[in-house]
Amino acid sequence: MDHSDEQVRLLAEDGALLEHDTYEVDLSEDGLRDLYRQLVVVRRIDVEGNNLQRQGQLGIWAPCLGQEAAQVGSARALGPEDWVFPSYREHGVIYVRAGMEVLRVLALFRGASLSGWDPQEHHLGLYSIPIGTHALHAVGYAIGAKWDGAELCVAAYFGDGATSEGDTNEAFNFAAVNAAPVVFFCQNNQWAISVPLSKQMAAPVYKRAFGFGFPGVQVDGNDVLAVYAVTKAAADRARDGGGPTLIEAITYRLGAHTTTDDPTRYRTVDELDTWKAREPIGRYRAFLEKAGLFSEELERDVQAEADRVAAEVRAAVEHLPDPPLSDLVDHVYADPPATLRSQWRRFEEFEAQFASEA
Amino acid sequence: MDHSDEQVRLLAEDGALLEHDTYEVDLSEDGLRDLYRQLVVVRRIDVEGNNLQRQGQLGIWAPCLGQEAAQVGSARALGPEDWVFPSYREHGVIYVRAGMEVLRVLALFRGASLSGWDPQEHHLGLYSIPIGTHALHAVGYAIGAKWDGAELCVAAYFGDGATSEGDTNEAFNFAAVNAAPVVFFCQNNQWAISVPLSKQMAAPVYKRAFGFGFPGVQVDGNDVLAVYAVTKAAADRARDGGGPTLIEAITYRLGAHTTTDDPTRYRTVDELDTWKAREPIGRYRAFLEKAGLFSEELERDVQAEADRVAAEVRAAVEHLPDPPLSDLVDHVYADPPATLRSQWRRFEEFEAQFASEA
Amino acid sequence: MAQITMAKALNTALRDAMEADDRVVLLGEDVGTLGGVFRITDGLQKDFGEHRVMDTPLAESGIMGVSIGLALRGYRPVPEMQFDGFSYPALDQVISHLAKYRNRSKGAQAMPVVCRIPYGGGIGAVEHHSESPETLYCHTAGLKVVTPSSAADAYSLLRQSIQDDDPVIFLEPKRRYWAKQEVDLPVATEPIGTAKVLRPGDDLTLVAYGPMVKVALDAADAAQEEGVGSLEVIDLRSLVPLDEETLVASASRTGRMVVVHEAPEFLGMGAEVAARVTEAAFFHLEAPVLRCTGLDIPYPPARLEEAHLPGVDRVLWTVQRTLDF
Amino acid sequence: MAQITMAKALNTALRDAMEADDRVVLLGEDVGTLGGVFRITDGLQKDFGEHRVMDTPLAESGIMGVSIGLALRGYRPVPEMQFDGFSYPALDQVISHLAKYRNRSKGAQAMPVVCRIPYGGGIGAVEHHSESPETLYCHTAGLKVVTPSSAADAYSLLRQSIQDDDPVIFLEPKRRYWAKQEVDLPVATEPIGTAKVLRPGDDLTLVAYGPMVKVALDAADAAQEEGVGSLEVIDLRSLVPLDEETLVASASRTGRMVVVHEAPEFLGMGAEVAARVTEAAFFHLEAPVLRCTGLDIPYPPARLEEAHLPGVDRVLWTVQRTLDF
Ligand SMILES: Cc1ncc(C[n+]2csc(CCOP(=O)(O)OP(=O)(O)O)c2C)c(N)n1
Ligand SMILES: Cc1ncc(C[n+]2csc(CCOP(=O)(O)OP(=O)(O)O)c2C)c(N)n1
Ligand SMILES: [Mg+2]
Ligand SMILES: [Mg+2]
Repeated sequence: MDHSDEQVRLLAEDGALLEHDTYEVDLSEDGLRDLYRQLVVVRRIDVEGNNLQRQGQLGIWAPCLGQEAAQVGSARALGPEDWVFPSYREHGVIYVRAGMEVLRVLALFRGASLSGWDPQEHHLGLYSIPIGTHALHAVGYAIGAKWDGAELCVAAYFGDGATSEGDTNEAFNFAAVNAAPVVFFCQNNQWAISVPLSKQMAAPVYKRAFGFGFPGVQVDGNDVLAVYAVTKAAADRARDGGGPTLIEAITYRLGAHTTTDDPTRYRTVDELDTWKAREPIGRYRAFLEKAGLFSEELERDVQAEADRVAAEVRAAVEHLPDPPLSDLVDHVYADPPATLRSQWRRFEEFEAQFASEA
Repeated sequence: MDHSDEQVRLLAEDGALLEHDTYEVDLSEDGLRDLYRQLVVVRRIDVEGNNLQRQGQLGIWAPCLGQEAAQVGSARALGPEDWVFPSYREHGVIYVRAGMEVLRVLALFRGASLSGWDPQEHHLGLYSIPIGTHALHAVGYAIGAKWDGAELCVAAYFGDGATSEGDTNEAFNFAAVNAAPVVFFCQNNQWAISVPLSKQMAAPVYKRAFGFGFPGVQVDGNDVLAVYAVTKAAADRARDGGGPTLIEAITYRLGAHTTTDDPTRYRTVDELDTWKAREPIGRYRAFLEKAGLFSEELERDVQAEADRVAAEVRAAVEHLPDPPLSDLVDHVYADPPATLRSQWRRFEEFEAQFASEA
Repeated sequence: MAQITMAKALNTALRDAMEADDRVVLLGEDVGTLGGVFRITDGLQKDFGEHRVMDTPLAESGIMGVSIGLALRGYRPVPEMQFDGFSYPALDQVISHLAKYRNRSKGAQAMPVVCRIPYGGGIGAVEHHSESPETLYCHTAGLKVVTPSSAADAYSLLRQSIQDDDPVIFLEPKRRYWAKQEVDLPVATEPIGTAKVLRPGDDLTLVAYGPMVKVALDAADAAQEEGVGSLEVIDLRSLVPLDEETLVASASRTGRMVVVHEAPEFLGMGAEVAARVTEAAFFHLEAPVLRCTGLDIPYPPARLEEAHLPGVDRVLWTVQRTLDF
Repeated sequence: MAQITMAKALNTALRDAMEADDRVVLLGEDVGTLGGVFRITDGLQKDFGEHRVMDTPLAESGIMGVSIGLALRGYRPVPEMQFDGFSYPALDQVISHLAKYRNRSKGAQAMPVVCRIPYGGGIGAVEHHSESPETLYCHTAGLKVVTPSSAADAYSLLRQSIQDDDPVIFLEPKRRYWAKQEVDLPVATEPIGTAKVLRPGDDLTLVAYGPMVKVALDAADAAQEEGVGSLEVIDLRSLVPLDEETLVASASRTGRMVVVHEAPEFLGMGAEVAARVTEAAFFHLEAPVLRCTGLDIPYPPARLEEAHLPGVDRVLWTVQRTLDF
């Protein structure tokens, strides 16, 4: 289910800029160049994640390869006052919003934490693995923000498979009834692990919104400018009291579902090749070239930055100490039950033996 | 949200027959008269339920007053081979499908059973109180029937409030993806206890279907002929492999949510009066008169039948014995755990004292 | 002193909490205009407005998930599950997020959500309206589980729960909503985590909570009159944190204990109390800790619930079994 | 005899059950083309077709609700919940319908649904992939809860579960999927409801199930070598029905018992076993039944799971505490 007919596009596959009567890009030349930098860096971080997993530094990694435009384009359209509720593959979104805080994500995949950041710091909900559940957190936050008269919107990121969960649909309805300032951003990467779109749904994702009473729009998720423009419009609408929008970004997971997955069991090389040809960074670079915004110098700087970030990621992960045993209990309650305290004292007695032995 | 513009109607409010380019009625004159009988009898059963509750013979009653056309019209459109998965207010549907088996429903509201019938006997799922949940049972049954090549459809009955539950939406999606032979029949009676439509949803119910990839239709739920025609078309479509349909029957709960509810706390007398004027039986009787199908004799027979049924219901309920203590454990497992057996033996020891005392 | 029902005490606690802190909001099915099917939120929407008391769509997982989002925004949401049997659709949000969010943020993010659930049977209701789901919540680390047995505790424990930075499952014994007690509100009773000896005794300790406290007290009175013995009655008040100290002290003194609850016996609270008390008071026990509970069956039809639920007679019978041990 | 992994035994059991009865169908996320994330359904869709092995949309409540509908149609559905932590969205369907349907129909309608759930930790997974939810199911009357610890039992118990007319929650200890055992399939082991004494002993009884059985056996060996004592090891095999008789007989003989499980201690299976065994064997016990379990915390990050989970050392330490009592 590609529906290219219905998709908003600002860049042709060859990178040529297209006219669109509703959407346009308001980025400066520097902004356009910076978008390229972010795309390249995000891809490099992702590659690094795969490498670190292969070397046993991470327990698992969920690659976002191929989805960089959907993530960078949408995240760029949000302001610092806005909130993001990510799923578990939004490394690109995290990098754009919080820079090297993306290291927290690597710590999570290393098995050293369960997210471990303060959501209030970068207005960033914790990574959420139970599919669909966090869309409701986004709506709840948005309803509260609206009550407070805050000028912000809340973006909820989820995948095509997530649209099947009851929670996601309850979130659509709560947002619609409350005209909550939410941007539902669905990265339709064609697969939910091994389950293709055709077994997941019988209508394109964006149409789901109409049935709940708010607008849905389908965008070429590998066209970073279109994603940016469509997200910006939805975010502005939300901040202005226009209520929720559902954005379906048509993209493709070029990598495995996670490093434990073997996609060759369920998808064809042909399909993969078709989508490799559509990968977003090459197309954007072609646009920059056509627009005269590209230069060897830019490429050098961007690659240097990518190398720097990759090295930082690698060093940080390799030197990440294991969490202290006290992390087991210290954060469960603000005020832990006496039974947990005594259970912990007993556990420490047990651990003490080895200390003494050592 | 009335959307009278969008509703399928075959009877004007004054009972005049209307032309419709898609839907027509295929009932014989006797069939049309019998429909009147069923409407009147169902209303009488419902009145009896209220009375019996007031007299302490039932613990509670959920009146279907005002929804007789939606229930009788839709149930009449289904064949004996079709299946019905009711909620807790479908007394009219039960009567049309299973006649005096409706007594089981009264036993349930008396507190003597938890439904207590064999679903296979009348192709009738058990009454289901947890909102939305049984829509999935209907879809599961329908998928299985389709695998078996059975020529039947499955009707799931639920209310406007039920459309907000995740389960209902998951049911829509499972039915759509499997092109399951399901008729989702939503009685939109404008209220979910005290919650009005405006707080329940932001778009008319029938449009929800489009977002899942199947047809939705809105019908005047107080027009028994339109409900019959629309349901029959959806059922035929389902049996012919056309997949699911969502029917939104616009009606109104003229009574309390249940006998424990006080609607004056949340709705106005004006609103009630408006809908009283639209109640379905008077309109249908006016149609019969205009069509020359009505006679004093018919009225006499129908009222006599209603009296007979009412008397039978009253007698049956008043003489319903309390269930034996053994009902507590006899049906929990086909093969009960030893721990439950021994728990029960101990319970019997305890009970035995009183036997001996007596 | 005024005669006040538990329902009125809960209603007043919500009102006082909302006046004290305008980040306290109520949400749920029919909590607004109607004031809740049990009228616990009666009059609050009228006085505090539509967003402080929000009638939501019919979706429990949605209600819980939205409450979590509101907590992230800095609110102190008090969602209501209309009945025990309808709290199950929210379990994933409760187990996967509500109970874990603080821990997942390494303590940075509080989750001050109080989930109110009318629970338990004995009111002649139809199916799904009389369940006792406390085990599901008590086994879920990260939650507190509180249940009052009197109007005074209902007021004080609900106020404490709303002030607590940890998520609280607040179980309201619906069959006691209309029971009256002499009390002037506001009232402050013992903190969450302390059980209360409601009646001192020497021969055996009866442990109960919520709806069964009255039954335990009546049984203790009957035991006294009938010369069965002198029973001590402990009201747990909060199941998590569980006041092990008070339980162990009492069992060590009386040497005998019976735990009473409506929930099924198998993995009901009685199992945890018995295991803990036996470990801590092993050499003081003259008999095993016995359990007098609902049967291990789905909640039965109303006409059979009296037999299913522990009553004074069955409690006394179990007490006698313990004394005869 | 062949060396067979538990995963292979489960796969073979499903295949044999589907060949024996064409009303047996599998459904769940990724169970078809992929053969499940753990390959338990590997090759079955290819051989039995798309409807006997159905890849469903991503919705656990839907998977369970549809399974109930299929059972009403006369099928024997075997839904899979991809991981323990993702079984929670289906809890309402399980508690409100799956467990109750037979009872609500006065015994007329069977519910032969087997819900397969890979459970437990120790595999270094990310959050929500290592939970032990057995208490939630064991406390729900109307369900059976079965969990194998070996390839032979995995095969036999799964075949038995699929033939059972009652709904079964089939918990697969995922960390044991790749453990091999000498066994020829098909194999028939003891019926559901019987626990098994895997190792006879005189001084203390170790009770375990699923993933902890291996740990218990290793601890018993170590205890022997280190001269701590002779430990009897019992594998529960099914939690509901619980084989109280075998437990009580063993505890009465050894006089001491330790229950081991990954799930949190508070209202974990250890509580029920301790309460029951203490009641039935009170005068034979020389020490209270102690529990060696996961901590009362949300499942920790992988780098800390080893400390959270009972290992041989912590089991032996608890054994010593019991012996010293
Ligand atoms: C409630 C729940 N069920 C199952 C899973 C296991 N699981 C993890 S990712 C995934 C597929 C998600 O697909 P999609 O929503 O399209 O997101 P994508 O992985 O493609 O980005 C599944 C089934 C889960 N994490 N949560
Ligand atoms: C899961 C669940 N939540 C809450 C309830 C309590 N409840 C019973 S009926 C009802 C309103 C249902 O409204 P609607 O779906 O429109 O059906 P109606 O009663 O109007 O026929 C509610 C909230 C329930 N039965 N199940
Ligand atoms: Mg996807
Ligand atoms: Mg309604």
